[in-house]
Amino acid sequence: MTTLDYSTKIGSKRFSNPIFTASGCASSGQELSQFFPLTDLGAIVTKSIMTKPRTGRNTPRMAETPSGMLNSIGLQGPGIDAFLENDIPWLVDQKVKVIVSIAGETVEEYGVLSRRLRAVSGISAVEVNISCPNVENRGQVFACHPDTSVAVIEAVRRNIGGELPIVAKLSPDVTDIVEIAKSVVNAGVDGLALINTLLGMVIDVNTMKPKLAGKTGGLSGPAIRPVAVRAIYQVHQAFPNIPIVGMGGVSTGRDALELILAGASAVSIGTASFGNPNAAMLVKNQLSDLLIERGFKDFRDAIGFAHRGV
Amino acid sequence: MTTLDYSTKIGSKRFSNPIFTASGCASSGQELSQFFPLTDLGAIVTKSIMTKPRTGRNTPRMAETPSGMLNSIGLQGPGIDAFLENDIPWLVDQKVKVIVSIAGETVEEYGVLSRRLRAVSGISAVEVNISCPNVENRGQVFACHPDTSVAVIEAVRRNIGGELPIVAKLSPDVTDIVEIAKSVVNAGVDGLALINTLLGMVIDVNTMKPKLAGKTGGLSGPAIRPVAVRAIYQVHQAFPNIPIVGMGGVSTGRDALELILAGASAVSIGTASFGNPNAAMLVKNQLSDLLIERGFKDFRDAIGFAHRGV
Amino acid sequence: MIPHRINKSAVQISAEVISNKKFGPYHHMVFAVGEMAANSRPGNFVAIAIGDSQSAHILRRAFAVYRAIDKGPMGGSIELVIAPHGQGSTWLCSRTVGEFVDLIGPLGTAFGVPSSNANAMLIGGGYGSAPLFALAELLKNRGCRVDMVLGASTAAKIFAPLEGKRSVSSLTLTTDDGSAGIHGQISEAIPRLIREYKTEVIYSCGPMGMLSAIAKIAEDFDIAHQCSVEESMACGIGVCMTCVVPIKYESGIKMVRTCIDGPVMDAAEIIWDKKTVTDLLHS
Amino acid sequence: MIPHRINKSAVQISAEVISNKKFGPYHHMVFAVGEMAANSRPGNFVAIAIGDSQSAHILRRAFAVYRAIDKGPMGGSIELVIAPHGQGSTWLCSRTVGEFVDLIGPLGTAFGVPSSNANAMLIGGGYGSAPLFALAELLKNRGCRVDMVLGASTAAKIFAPLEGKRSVSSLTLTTDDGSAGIHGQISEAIPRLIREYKTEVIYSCGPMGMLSAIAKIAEDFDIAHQCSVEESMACGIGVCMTCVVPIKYESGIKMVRTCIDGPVMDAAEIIWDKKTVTDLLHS
Ligand SMILES: Cc1cc2nc3c(=O)[nH]c(=O)nc-3n(C[C@H](O)[C@H](O)[C@H](O)COP(=O)(O)OP(=O)(O)OC[C@H]3O[C@@H](n4cnc5c(N)ncnc54)[C@H](O)[C@@H]3O)c2cc1C
Ligand SMILES: Cc1cc2nc3c(=O)[nH]c(=O)nc-3n(C[C@H](O)[C@H](O)[C@H](O)COP(=O)(O)OP(=O)(O)OC[C@H]3O[C@@H](n4cnc5c(N)ncnc54)[C@H](O)[C@@H]3O)c2cc1C
Ligand SMILES: Cc1cc2nc3c(=O)[nH]c(=O)nc-3n(C[C@H](O)[C@H](O)[C@H](O)COP(=O)(O)O)c2cc1C
Ligand SMILES: Cc1cc2nc3c(=O)[nH]c(=O)nc-3n(C[C@H](O)[C@H](O)[C@H](O)COP(=O)(O)O)c2cc1C
Ligand code: FES
Ligand code: FES
Repeated sequence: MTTLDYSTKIGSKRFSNPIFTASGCASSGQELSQFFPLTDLGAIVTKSIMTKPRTGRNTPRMAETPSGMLNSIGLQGPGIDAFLENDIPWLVDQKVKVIVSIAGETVEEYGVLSRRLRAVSGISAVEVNISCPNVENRGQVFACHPDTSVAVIEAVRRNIGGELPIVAKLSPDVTDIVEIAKSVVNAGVDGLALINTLLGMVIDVNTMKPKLAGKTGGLSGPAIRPVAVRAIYQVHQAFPNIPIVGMGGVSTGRDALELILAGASAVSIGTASFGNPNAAMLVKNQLSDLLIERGFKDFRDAIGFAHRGV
Repeated sequence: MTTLDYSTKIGSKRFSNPIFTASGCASSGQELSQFFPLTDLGAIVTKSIMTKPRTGRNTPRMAETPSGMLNSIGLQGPGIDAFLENDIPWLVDQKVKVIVSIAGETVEEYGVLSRRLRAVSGISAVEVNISCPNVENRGQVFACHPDTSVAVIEAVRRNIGGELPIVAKLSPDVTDIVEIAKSVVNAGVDGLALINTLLGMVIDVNTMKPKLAGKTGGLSGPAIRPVAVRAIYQVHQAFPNIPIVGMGGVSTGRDALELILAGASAVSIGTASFGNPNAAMLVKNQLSDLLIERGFKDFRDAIGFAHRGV
Repeated sequence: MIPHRINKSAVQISAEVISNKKFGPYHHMVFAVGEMAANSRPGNFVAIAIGDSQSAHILRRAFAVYRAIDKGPMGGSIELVIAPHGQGSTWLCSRTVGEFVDLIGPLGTAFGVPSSNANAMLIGGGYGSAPLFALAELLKNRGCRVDMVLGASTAAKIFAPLEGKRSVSSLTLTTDDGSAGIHGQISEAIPRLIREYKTEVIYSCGPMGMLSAIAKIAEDFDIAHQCSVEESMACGIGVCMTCVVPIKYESGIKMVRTCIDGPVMDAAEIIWDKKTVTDLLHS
Repeated sequence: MIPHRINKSAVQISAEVISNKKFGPYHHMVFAVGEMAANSRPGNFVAIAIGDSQSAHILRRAFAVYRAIDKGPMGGSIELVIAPHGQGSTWLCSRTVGEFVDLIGPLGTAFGVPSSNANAMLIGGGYGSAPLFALAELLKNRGCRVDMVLGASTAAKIFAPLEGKRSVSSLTLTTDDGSAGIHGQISEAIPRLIREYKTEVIYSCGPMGMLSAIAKIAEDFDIAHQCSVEESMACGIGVCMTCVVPIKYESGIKMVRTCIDGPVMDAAEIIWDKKTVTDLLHS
């Protein structure tokens, strides 16, 4: 049997395999544990957590679109206290690798969240969601501008201390994603997560109004994969040494391989888990077969391979 | 029988119905004339023409994606001389309404093209393509920045003279499309065309290289419709009096209605014509049925209806 | 820490269509599901993938279980009643016997059964009546009186199969157009029937508007009311947070997932008024 | 102004599958197409939509016409030979008799027939042999000598039905693995065969690499060579400009659409060398 070293690294942390769940698409983990052992994941990325409990947006919160969907959850969540009390201990207890995603309305809120995470053991990284489109005011999407992105990352760095890797999650809805990536790389992130959803809208032609209560929503699923591949390719070309957690429309091993060849060091499964709760395991198994077929012995040799030529 | 006033206006020009072809998706018209009479279209928007003949990019130039496709034609075309000699007279002869799309590498080239169009009779509008992603250097996408967008539109206005409506075609790949729209509206355009393709990439997992010879390409088709609806909605909200030619993933009457409710005064059919040469006629007939079903007597009452409430 | 396992008996299987019959405007479909049937309780639902792997539809559709038969001649089976409405349900209704669909179930909460016998009223709108027949049987076996009220816009849209009526003490029909039973909206008839049958607990399933109207009545009469709600669901298993309904929580509001904390919920907890919800969300 | 109408006999129809048989690794499929068959010439292709209206595949796939029968018992019919390769062709190969597909045809250019009779060599690679059998019949009826050379990676992949062989004067097989006929790539055998059969004109259809190798040989021997090329096509009707091949034009290069100016083209006009093309594009 051919063996494959399937492990990957983000900053100082090692993961047994590169298949993660995407933030907001696996809730806090327990829901999926009926379908497969969570320890088989490279890591679970938790739903973006804020300081206070948050109700989120009104319904309808979703609309199916061709090969994709819109969501406008609006960062519903229990707040950092309940999260650290209930969700984290359960995951740590199960020996699941955890990446905590955080979101704030202000730079200060990111700082507060980072300080709270500082003392928590059992966490492998923090993903800083500066790109959620489901906020009342798009001016609040920090990842739209280099200066606001940097402000958040610096607040996180100052407060989180230690060597917990910081991953900045970026939005594809910008004129130049490399410029934004550059700003946060210079601010010292250990990795990037690409891509968050695209801002979209569906109008119900019967009611003749936007279908979502929040009007706009985030577009995800296979429809956006070409945008994800492009963003990852561009950013990896500019910063070949910065690990990228790739995501956007991955539902098979082929799709994951595409993102990896473009430059991703790990791949998160988002919307695909809605259609198939076992999607992450399917992707993990198919990807390992494809890598072995192509003669890779170490997963990491495949990262960014499309840039290098055969 | 219920009657519907199906006509629409862009600037000073009236069109018998709001269904157009999208630039680059109907070549110069003759190819489609075998399938339906071109005079049944509201207008044909020609493939973006440049001053000189242009070879375009190497092949492969396309890749199918989930509910969409990438193309990287690279503005292949005969150049303005041959275009004005062969294509325009044929269309005018057939009594087809023509909107000429122009593209340039420099601001001056747009000026030169506008001067050439000035004297041509039988044209209903000029669509200024400042958003083609298939250029060697993305810095050349004028619609990425307000100042470059304005420079092009001013060059066109200065040179085109008369009352030919000017429509600026914008890219969705920007941080704030309303800002770009604002700049060209202030520069005096009569209409906006939304949206051009999104920059994307597909990697062939067998060759492990980008599938397109030009590496990146433009993403079109149903996959991008939610992005088109959102862009049209945002821009119509900001500028309710500027006519919008909407496009992006329309393949049925339902889809066209969605863009119209968001704020489009006309709808261009692009990629759908590749899958179905009769797509424009299908959309035209289905849309008129849907409008009548909903009690509209004048097509123009439906434009932007989603903003107004029932 | 959370005491019970979420989705605890849910499994994903490839289920064979063993019957597909038109029943008025609905399709009655039977699927071979093996052991899954034994774990299905009245109120549970299943989530079915639409189209093949090349389909542009990436999300499942939820369907309430009409009947689950543990040990039939074909092994365990689950029956659904489907209204061909949009693209997903129309695709499902055109599956023929012998084809397979990707199905996850059983999912969600089940109707709670009263500890002592009580007079129960089961109210169903349109295909919403489907899950009520198995519940009726269960309640009757527990010694409850079961009065069933089924409504729809028109007679053809009332789903009430002959064998389903066996377990009920009374059956009242209502139609908006008067084509069968009482003329009018189902909720209009309810107060009188509650008095007549001395109803002590209400179970309901149908469109949100109907559930909301019944909730109001149940509150007025101060009787318990379990309803099965229907919100747009992207995942059906609790991971996406799209399917929420607002419930009363401390001095405010909380959004709970109808796929794991529902579809069967205590109607008294739900905030039915849209305006109240909007106000609370923006306060 | 352009003299001839583009796509002049093309129609879009819903075509019934009237036969679908496995033939080695290929599927031989027959479609009822009515009058379309009468307009189809050897070399033409058809474009077929993949999946239903809910499919994530939005583009058609092109297939060379293997045979077109004008007046059969089922009216006009068109036959294709399909290799189930990716998702589109695999979907098509799994259509069963009685199903309908959305088909546009006939499209593209046809093989040109020499004005006087000549010794013709027909060279096919893999399923590329399909359109050559109808051409062979046509040429034979015109009094030409027809030598056919078919190659593939392995014996099973040579498409050469018995009845197809009727019209040829000689048939040579080649396989890369030596499992049938001459061992080696098809192009290796060609020079010797050209001399042997005194070939005056070559017709070819197959992978681009094979066509390119044959083009080189035809140039060396200075004989005419018509080839049917295969580029990725998004529309098949000339509106998208994706399907181009580079041809010599004045001192440079021009991209022509293989869907309307091809698939059958004069091999001598095409610039086969990738590097030359890249250099010309960037000069
Ligand atoms: C718990 C539950 C039980 C259900 N039980 C049944 C049943 O027994 N029989 C039956 O016919 N249908 C039932 N439905 C509705 C069913 O899931 C589909 O929503 C319905 O068939 C329409 O889907 P479509 O693809 O045909 O329509 P489309 O309009 O194409 O659906 C588009 C999208 O909108 C969502 N959607 C639209 N309307 C609704 C709605 N009212 N509720 C939920 N999602 C919606 C769908 O999930 C889908 O993603 C149930 C729904 C839920 C949540
Ligand atoms: C003029 C012409 C004639 C053809 N004749 C035949 C025939 O007789 N029998 C047959 O089996 N196939 C034929 N093909 C190839 C066929 O059109 C499909 O490309 C092939 O079946 C693969 O499609 P797929 O969906 O299975 O594969 P996928 O890999 O899923 O195709 C994905 C996309 O790539 C494009 N693509 C990939 N490879 C090619 C290629 N080599 N050529 C063109 N497009 C490609 C497809 O159009 C499609 O859009 C022909 C193609 C052309 C252009
Ligand atoms: C329902 C839903 C909720 C999401 N919530 C979050 C979130 O809380 N934080 C975040 O960073 N991204 C969130 N995302 C974005 C995903 O993590 C991911 O970036 C995106 O969906 C693209 O990947 P996909 O196509 O695989 O879903 C959410 C996406 C969906 C569909
Ligand atoms: C093959 C192809 C070529 C195109 N060429 C042009 C062009 O020359 N000029 C232009 O403004 N837009 C061009 N476009 C963009 C379309 O006009 C349209 O804006 C886009 O495809 C979105 O619409 P759709 O989804 O209906 O195709 C092209 C699109 C495609 C697919
Ligand atoms: S449907 Fe996804 S959480 Fe309920
Ligand atoms: S395939 Fe579209 S132009 Fe040839």
